[in-house]
Amino acid sequence: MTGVLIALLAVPLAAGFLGLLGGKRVAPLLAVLGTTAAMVFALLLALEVNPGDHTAAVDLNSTWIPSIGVSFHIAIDGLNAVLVLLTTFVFAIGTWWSLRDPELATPSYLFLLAIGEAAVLGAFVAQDLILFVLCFDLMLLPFVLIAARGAGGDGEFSIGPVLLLLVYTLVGSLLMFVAAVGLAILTAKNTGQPVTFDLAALYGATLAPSTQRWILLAFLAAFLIKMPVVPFHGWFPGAYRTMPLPALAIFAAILSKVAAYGFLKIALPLLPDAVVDWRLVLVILALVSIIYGSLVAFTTNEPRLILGYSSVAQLGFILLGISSLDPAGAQGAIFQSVTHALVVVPAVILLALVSERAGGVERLDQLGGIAKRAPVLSALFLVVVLCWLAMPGTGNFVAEYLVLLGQWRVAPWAAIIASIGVVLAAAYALRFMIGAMQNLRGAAVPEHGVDIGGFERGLLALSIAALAVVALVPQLGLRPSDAASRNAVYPARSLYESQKKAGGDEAVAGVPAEDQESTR
Amino acid sequence: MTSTVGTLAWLVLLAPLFGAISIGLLFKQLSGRAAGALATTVLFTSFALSVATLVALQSEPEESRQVTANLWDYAVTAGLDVKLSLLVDPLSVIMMLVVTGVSSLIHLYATAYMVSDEGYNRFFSYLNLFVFSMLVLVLGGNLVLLIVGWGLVGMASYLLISFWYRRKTATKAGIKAFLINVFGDVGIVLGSFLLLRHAGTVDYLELFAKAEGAFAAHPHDLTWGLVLILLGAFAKSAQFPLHTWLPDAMEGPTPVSALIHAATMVTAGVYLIARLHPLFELSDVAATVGVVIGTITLVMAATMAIVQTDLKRIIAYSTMSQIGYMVVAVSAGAYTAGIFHLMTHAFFKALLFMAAGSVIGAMGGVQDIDRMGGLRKALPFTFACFMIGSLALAGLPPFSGFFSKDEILGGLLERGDWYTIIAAIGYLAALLTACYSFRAIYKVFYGDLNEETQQIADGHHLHFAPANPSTGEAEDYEVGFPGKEHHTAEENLPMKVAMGTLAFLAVVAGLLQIPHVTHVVGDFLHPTFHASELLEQTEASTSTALLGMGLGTLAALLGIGIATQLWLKKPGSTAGIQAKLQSLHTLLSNKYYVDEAIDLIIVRPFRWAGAVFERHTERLVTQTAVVGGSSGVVRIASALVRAAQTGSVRIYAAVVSSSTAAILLYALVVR
Amino acid sequence: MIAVVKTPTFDWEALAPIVALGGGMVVALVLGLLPGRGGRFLAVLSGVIATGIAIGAAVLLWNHGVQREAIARSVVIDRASLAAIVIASGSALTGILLAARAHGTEDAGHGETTALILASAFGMAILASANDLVTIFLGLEMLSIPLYVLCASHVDRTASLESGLKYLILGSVGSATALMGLALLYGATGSMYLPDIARTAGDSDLQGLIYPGVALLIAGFGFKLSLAPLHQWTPDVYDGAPTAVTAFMSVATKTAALVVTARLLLVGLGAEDVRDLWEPILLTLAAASIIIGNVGALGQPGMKRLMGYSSIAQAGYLVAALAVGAVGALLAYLAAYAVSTLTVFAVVSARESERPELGDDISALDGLAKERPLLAWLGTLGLFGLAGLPLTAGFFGKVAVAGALVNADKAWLAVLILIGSIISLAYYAPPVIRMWRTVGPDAEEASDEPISVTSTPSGAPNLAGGATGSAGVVAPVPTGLRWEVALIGTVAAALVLAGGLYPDPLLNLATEASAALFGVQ
Amino acid sequence: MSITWYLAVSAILFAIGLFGVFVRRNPLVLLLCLELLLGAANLALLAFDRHHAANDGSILAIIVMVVAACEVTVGLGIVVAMHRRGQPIDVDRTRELQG
Repeated sequence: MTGVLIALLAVPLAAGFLGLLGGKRVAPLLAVLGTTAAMVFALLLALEVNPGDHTAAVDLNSTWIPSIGVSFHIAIDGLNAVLVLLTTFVFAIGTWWSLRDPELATPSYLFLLAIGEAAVLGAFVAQDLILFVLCFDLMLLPFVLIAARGAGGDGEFSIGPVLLLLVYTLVGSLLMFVAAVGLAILTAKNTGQPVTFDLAALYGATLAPSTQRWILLAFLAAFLIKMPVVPFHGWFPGAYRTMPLPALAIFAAILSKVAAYGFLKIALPLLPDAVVDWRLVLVILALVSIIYGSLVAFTTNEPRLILGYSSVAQLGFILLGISSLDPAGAQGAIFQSVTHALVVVPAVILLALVSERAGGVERLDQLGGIAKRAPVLSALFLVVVLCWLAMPGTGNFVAEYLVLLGQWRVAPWAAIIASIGVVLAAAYALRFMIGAMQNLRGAAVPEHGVDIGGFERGLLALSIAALAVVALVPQLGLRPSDAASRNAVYPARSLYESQKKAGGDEAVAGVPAEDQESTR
Repeated sequence: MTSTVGTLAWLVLLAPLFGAISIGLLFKQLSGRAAGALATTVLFTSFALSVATLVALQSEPEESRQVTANLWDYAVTAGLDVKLSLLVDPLSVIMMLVVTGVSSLIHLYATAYMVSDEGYNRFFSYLNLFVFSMLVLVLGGNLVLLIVGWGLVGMASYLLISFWYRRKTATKAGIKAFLINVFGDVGIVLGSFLLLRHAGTVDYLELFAKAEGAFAAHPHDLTWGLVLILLGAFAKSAQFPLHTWLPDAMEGPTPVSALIHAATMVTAGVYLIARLHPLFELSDVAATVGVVIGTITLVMAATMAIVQTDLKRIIAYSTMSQIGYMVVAVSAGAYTAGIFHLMTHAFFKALLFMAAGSVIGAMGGVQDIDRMGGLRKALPFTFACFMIGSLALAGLPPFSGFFSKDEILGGLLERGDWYTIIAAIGYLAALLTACYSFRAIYKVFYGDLNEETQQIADGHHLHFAPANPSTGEAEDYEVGFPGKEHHTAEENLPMKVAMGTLAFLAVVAGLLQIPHVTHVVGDFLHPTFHASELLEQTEASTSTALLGMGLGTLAALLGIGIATQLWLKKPGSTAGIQAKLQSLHTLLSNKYYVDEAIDLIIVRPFRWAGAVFERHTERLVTQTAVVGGSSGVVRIASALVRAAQTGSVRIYAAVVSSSTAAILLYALVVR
Repeated sequence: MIAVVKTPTFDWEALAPIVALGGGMVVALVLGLLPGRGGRFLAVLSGVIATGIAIGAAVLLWNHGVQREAIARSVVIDRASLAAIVIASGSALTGILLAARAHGTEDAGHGETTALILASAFGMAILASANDLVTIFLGLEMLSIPLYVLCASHVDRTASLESGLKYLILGSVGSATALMGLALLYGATGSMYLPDIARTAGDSDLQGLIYPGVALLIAGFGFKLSLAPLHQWTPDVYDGAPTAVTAFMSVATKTAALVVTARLLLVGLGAEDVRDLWEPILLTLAAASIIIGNVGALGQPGMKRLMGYSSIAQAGYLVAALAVGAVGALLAYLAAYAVSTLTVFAVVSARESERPELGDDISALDGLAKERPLLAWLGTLGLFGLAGLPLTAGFFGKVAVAGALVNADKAWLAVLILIGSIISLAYYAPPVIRMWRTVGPDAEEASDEPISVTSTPSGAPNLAGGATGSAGVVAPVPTGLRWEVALIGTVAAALVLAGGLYPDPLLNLATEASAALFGVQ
Repeated sequence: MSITWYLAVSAILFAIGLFGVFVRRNPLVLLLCLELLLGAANLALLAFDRHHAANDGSILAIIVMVVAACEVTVGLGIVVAMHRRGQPIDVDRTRELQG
């Protein structure tokens, strides 16, 4: 299966590159083939995962840069299998959708998307710290270039939002880069072994808590900015405004999840002491993101930003799940990553369709009344919005339930505050739907409208089918990561518990006895 | 894997889902009444399957009448074990029967009532979806599935309240209902965590089995968990202070009001408390909270109903009030009575709404009872149905409401202690109930014909230019607004059949459970409540039962008498009373200012915060603080460096030389 | 009486690259005299062949002995000098190709342009291999004087002449400073030969002169390396010089100067006490360069000027590595810098001939991805390579430098490099963003098109602007894409990418080369 | 005579040359000043040559003279080119490139 693993990364990239060489005629075809093939490979790989086992199901470890101890070590395990599958799915939908607009889907653009896909997949499957960091930084660049398409006007500030996207998010990434190097070198000093960036080797040896703290700080800078978490979200409104929508769908759906994944893959296992020390900070950041994001999403008039701020809030939930250091929270975070991505993609598609029906206007106060003119669109919109606000019965609800459950076990107050966000989510999602689709016709909406075409219907049907799967059988998404997520939170979790016990707190996080047993 | 009962239950559940999805997918193909016919057929099938389930369950021995039917793992991870499972026991079966039965009739009614609406297909798709959701709620075998059903009914309710989505008032009412219900959902979610924490399971049967042991050491957690769950129950069942959405929910089409906001969904809270009764019996505090809130609601709602002039809202308040009785009943341990009242209430309240719908149809959409009058002759069938419904509601023997309500109050009397006071309040509210129901009857059906109703008496329907009844905004008849034609039961057989059936049930259903005579409901429910001690305590003795029935009859008659005096005999006399009690009237007609209070305490601060964040904080975050702060230094430095770049060779040479000199100096001095 | 001239020993095999460059210079000069297109073609061809031979010979020599004394002890060919020769020849090749059909080269004469570039490269080769002070000065001037001429070679452009004059005057001051330093060094040790200097340092009665000598030497070479605060000539000269020349000198001059400085400081002046003198000076200069270069480049409207400032910052990174003696990291980063810079200049030059009215103005890059996707990809790779982003050689170059600094307990400078890199994104990225944007100045008509999925709500008015053609100059006629420019850009970009994908060979070669340098001791 | 004197004269010459570069605006005079700088270095070189009784310094000095000639040639060429374009022969007015 290692061949498939390589093909997973290489095939979309190769397809994109050949498309670049082949020109306008073949590039779309190759892009479709590449993304589809990646999806098939991801599915094959995901099937290899044994849910009861947290070790890698498919593992490839080859030398890359021996001179500085960096290896090309990639693997599929329970933690990343579902996310990898998700990534290929989202990229496939996004790429196919892009093909609708030949102006947009130039060979260069398709190759950029392919680079993005390879980088994101690389970050998910990386088992080497430098490889992870490299992919983490790299995945941003294609989207910056794509966002650059929309950088309007001349003068200094016209390219500002794109520049901000690049610089702001890379600040964090570069810090993480330094921290990664420091982590490996210091670990090597501790163990007396030659420097290696292989995660498996790093997991065993934990650093002194004081060292962990500054390293975690750098990792946090990278992850929190990329997610983004309030107040580190300053880059995203501009970026959301300039990015073409198909790319935005991918960007909003996937890139933030890599950061969330990074917490589980890197931060929690490698820096347990620091994570436990700063758990409260993370919880508070998560809560602030949830409430703040929801409130602004509820207030703003730009649909893109509603989407964006709601993502901030939802990412807050993911962070909340992670910071619970509880298996349920971690499972919830991973599953929320999946469900949120699956809902963002159709949401962006719908946003595009709505704006198309309003002459390109993207202002909520000028929209309205589209439902009457486009009943199919309206129905699909409704389904997506219901998933978006985590209606019980959807996969998104299961994810939020697990997140809140995990947090409840350690800090009920945080779960209670977070649940305000659940109500607010309903408020902004419905406000968006009502504002866009219902009530009387908005100023920008023409008298006679048309419903959506077959291509969009197909795309939305696919997305909604995916949503239906996670709604009906959430277990499909939860099962593979069961053991792996438990393993990921275990170091920090056990540390947290021992500290609590030492502190004489009798009610340790409220995990039932047998559950604590199963954590081991 | 599943027994016959289980399979049947799954089929009951899936039939309406099939209906909803197929109508949804075929909405362009289905024309005329096809969608209505399909939906109704599906529902009658579902009802038939429910009856089959009942039969199958009854054929089991009594001790094994609690059947779980699993499909597949839903979410089994990290200490959570949720399977897609149904729990079929007498309680869920009775709920299933009520839901599918009443729904079938309302579907039938709606096939005619909604026929001129442009959103006909959509309506039936939603309606079927609602029934599916409600069945998930009552059949779900664990707390998580309950929450799923709970959320889904809220969603369906939202969809149907804002069915006429181009009306701003409708979408507003919808979002309000939805948000309050989500708030309740959150309560149940958080409550479930507390139960899960100690019992380690969300499965009902396991939970009940482990509850006593698990919570012995943590009584407070149990109480808190149940109080949180009660939040959900109160939100769904429109109990104080989460009731404000229900009157607004009358924005929805009348069949919706009949089905969701009277017969089925709003009673979910009662079902929930009954379902979790083994837990409530372990926590006095939680049960007391239920009793107190139920009592407050039943009085409040009854008083508000007296001053309402909107026909549907009067019935809506009466619904709140009646659910208050049920909540009191199940919280106090009178489970049989509560569920029995739930059932009879479903019949007569659905009937009342249907009749109201017929009246509104004749009035061309007008709901204001001040504009009605003398319709007794013009709408005889409707009048008869409305009268039967009102008599049942008022609790006059031998109508169904009499027996069920009095079983509740009798149970409370029997339990004694402070419950006696609750019972007294209950009787007082019963008086008010009779009073406002007959106020509506007198104002709508009695009195003189006015200009408008005269036309109805002449055999015409009223027609008005399409407009929103609450705001007067002009509308059209397109999709998203109510249809052009309105319908009355007099002209439409399906409506007549549905109302007739319910009227019959409203009259006779009480006979199922006459104190010390018949025990059909109680016996049937016994397997569910067999372990309950409270149930026995609330089993009214003969004397109490007789006392209760006497008091009940008296209250009802008194109420009707007052109404007759005020609105039939001396129609103008209320103005004087109103003038004397001006402040009270203002308080009541403003619904105790609960809406305003919620707006002030919750809605406005959030809106304000959102506006401040968006307008000010965001700019700070995106521009000034983070970016500008750091780049400002850089920009200044950049300006300095570029200013130094004068372009003059001589200055450059001077800089080079002085730098060299500095290095030289360093070398000579520092070394 | 016949004087017996004692001829030094020549190792012609080892000298092959240097001879190729020198020979090429002569041949190009002669062939360039032929009339018409033939002369132009032959001159350029000879230049290409000469640099090709130089590169090939250097590659072949790589494994032939660690160190060979090519001309007596004065010129030493080792892996460090070979590395420098390869990079210098590569940039000479680039410069020749960029100049071949560029506007303005017609006036300068093709033979002359090619010959001067080769002459300068010849000087660089000598400088990089120089093992005594005389050869160092000779190489330095051999490198500089052709460059003065090249800078001024667009004689009908005021800026070019100004650039040449400024470079000449300031460069001469720098050379004189360096010469003074050399003289003092000679005075202090009594020897011109670097290993002897190292050996005899401390023996002489004038040994105290070594400190001012070192100070002046650092100032002189710091000037050539454009280290702040000796940097001020750089933006002006880079800006005014013809693009091909800027491309050539920004890479090649640095390479030669760095290698010779490394040799001088580490071989000749590596003694503990002397090292204690120059290390803090170099670190300070490096830090100042990183700050001033990065800050100055912000918001520059011209690509060449921007690259001028950026080269100051890059020199800072390089000298930081040099200061802690990490020649391996230095060479690895230098190679990455070289290929990235050449890529960028190839794009700028290609654009210049297509949009001559905009010249090297950053706005010439608007919408490049749509018009010339290849150039956009190249430019992106080059600029991201300079910024040290992933998948480019610069990423691992920075890894090497930062690692070396952390190892030498100079983590503060590593952090400063990090901060500098972040600032540098703010000027490397705008050209890239402009390349990829579609709503450039031409978007006015496009906005009437039916709504597509790419539409953006922020429809700021798009005004053409920033075009600053020099007054009084007749705008040259635009030409198509010159294939040789695209080719050399592609090769350089491919190397950028290769270094980013599989940096191990680069890192190993750099380590080998640095080992050769230390092998002298 | 002590080598110090030679060095002092050399330093003074160097300083004069530099001062000239600072204050003069005519490129031709600047070229002269540059010659002074190199001359100063040459003086130092020859002094050291004598002091060490070696001849390496002389060789370098001769090379420096050649280099100085080259520099001046190039400088003159540029000045002539500027003159032919009608540009002012004044470094203070030759500052189009700045910022």
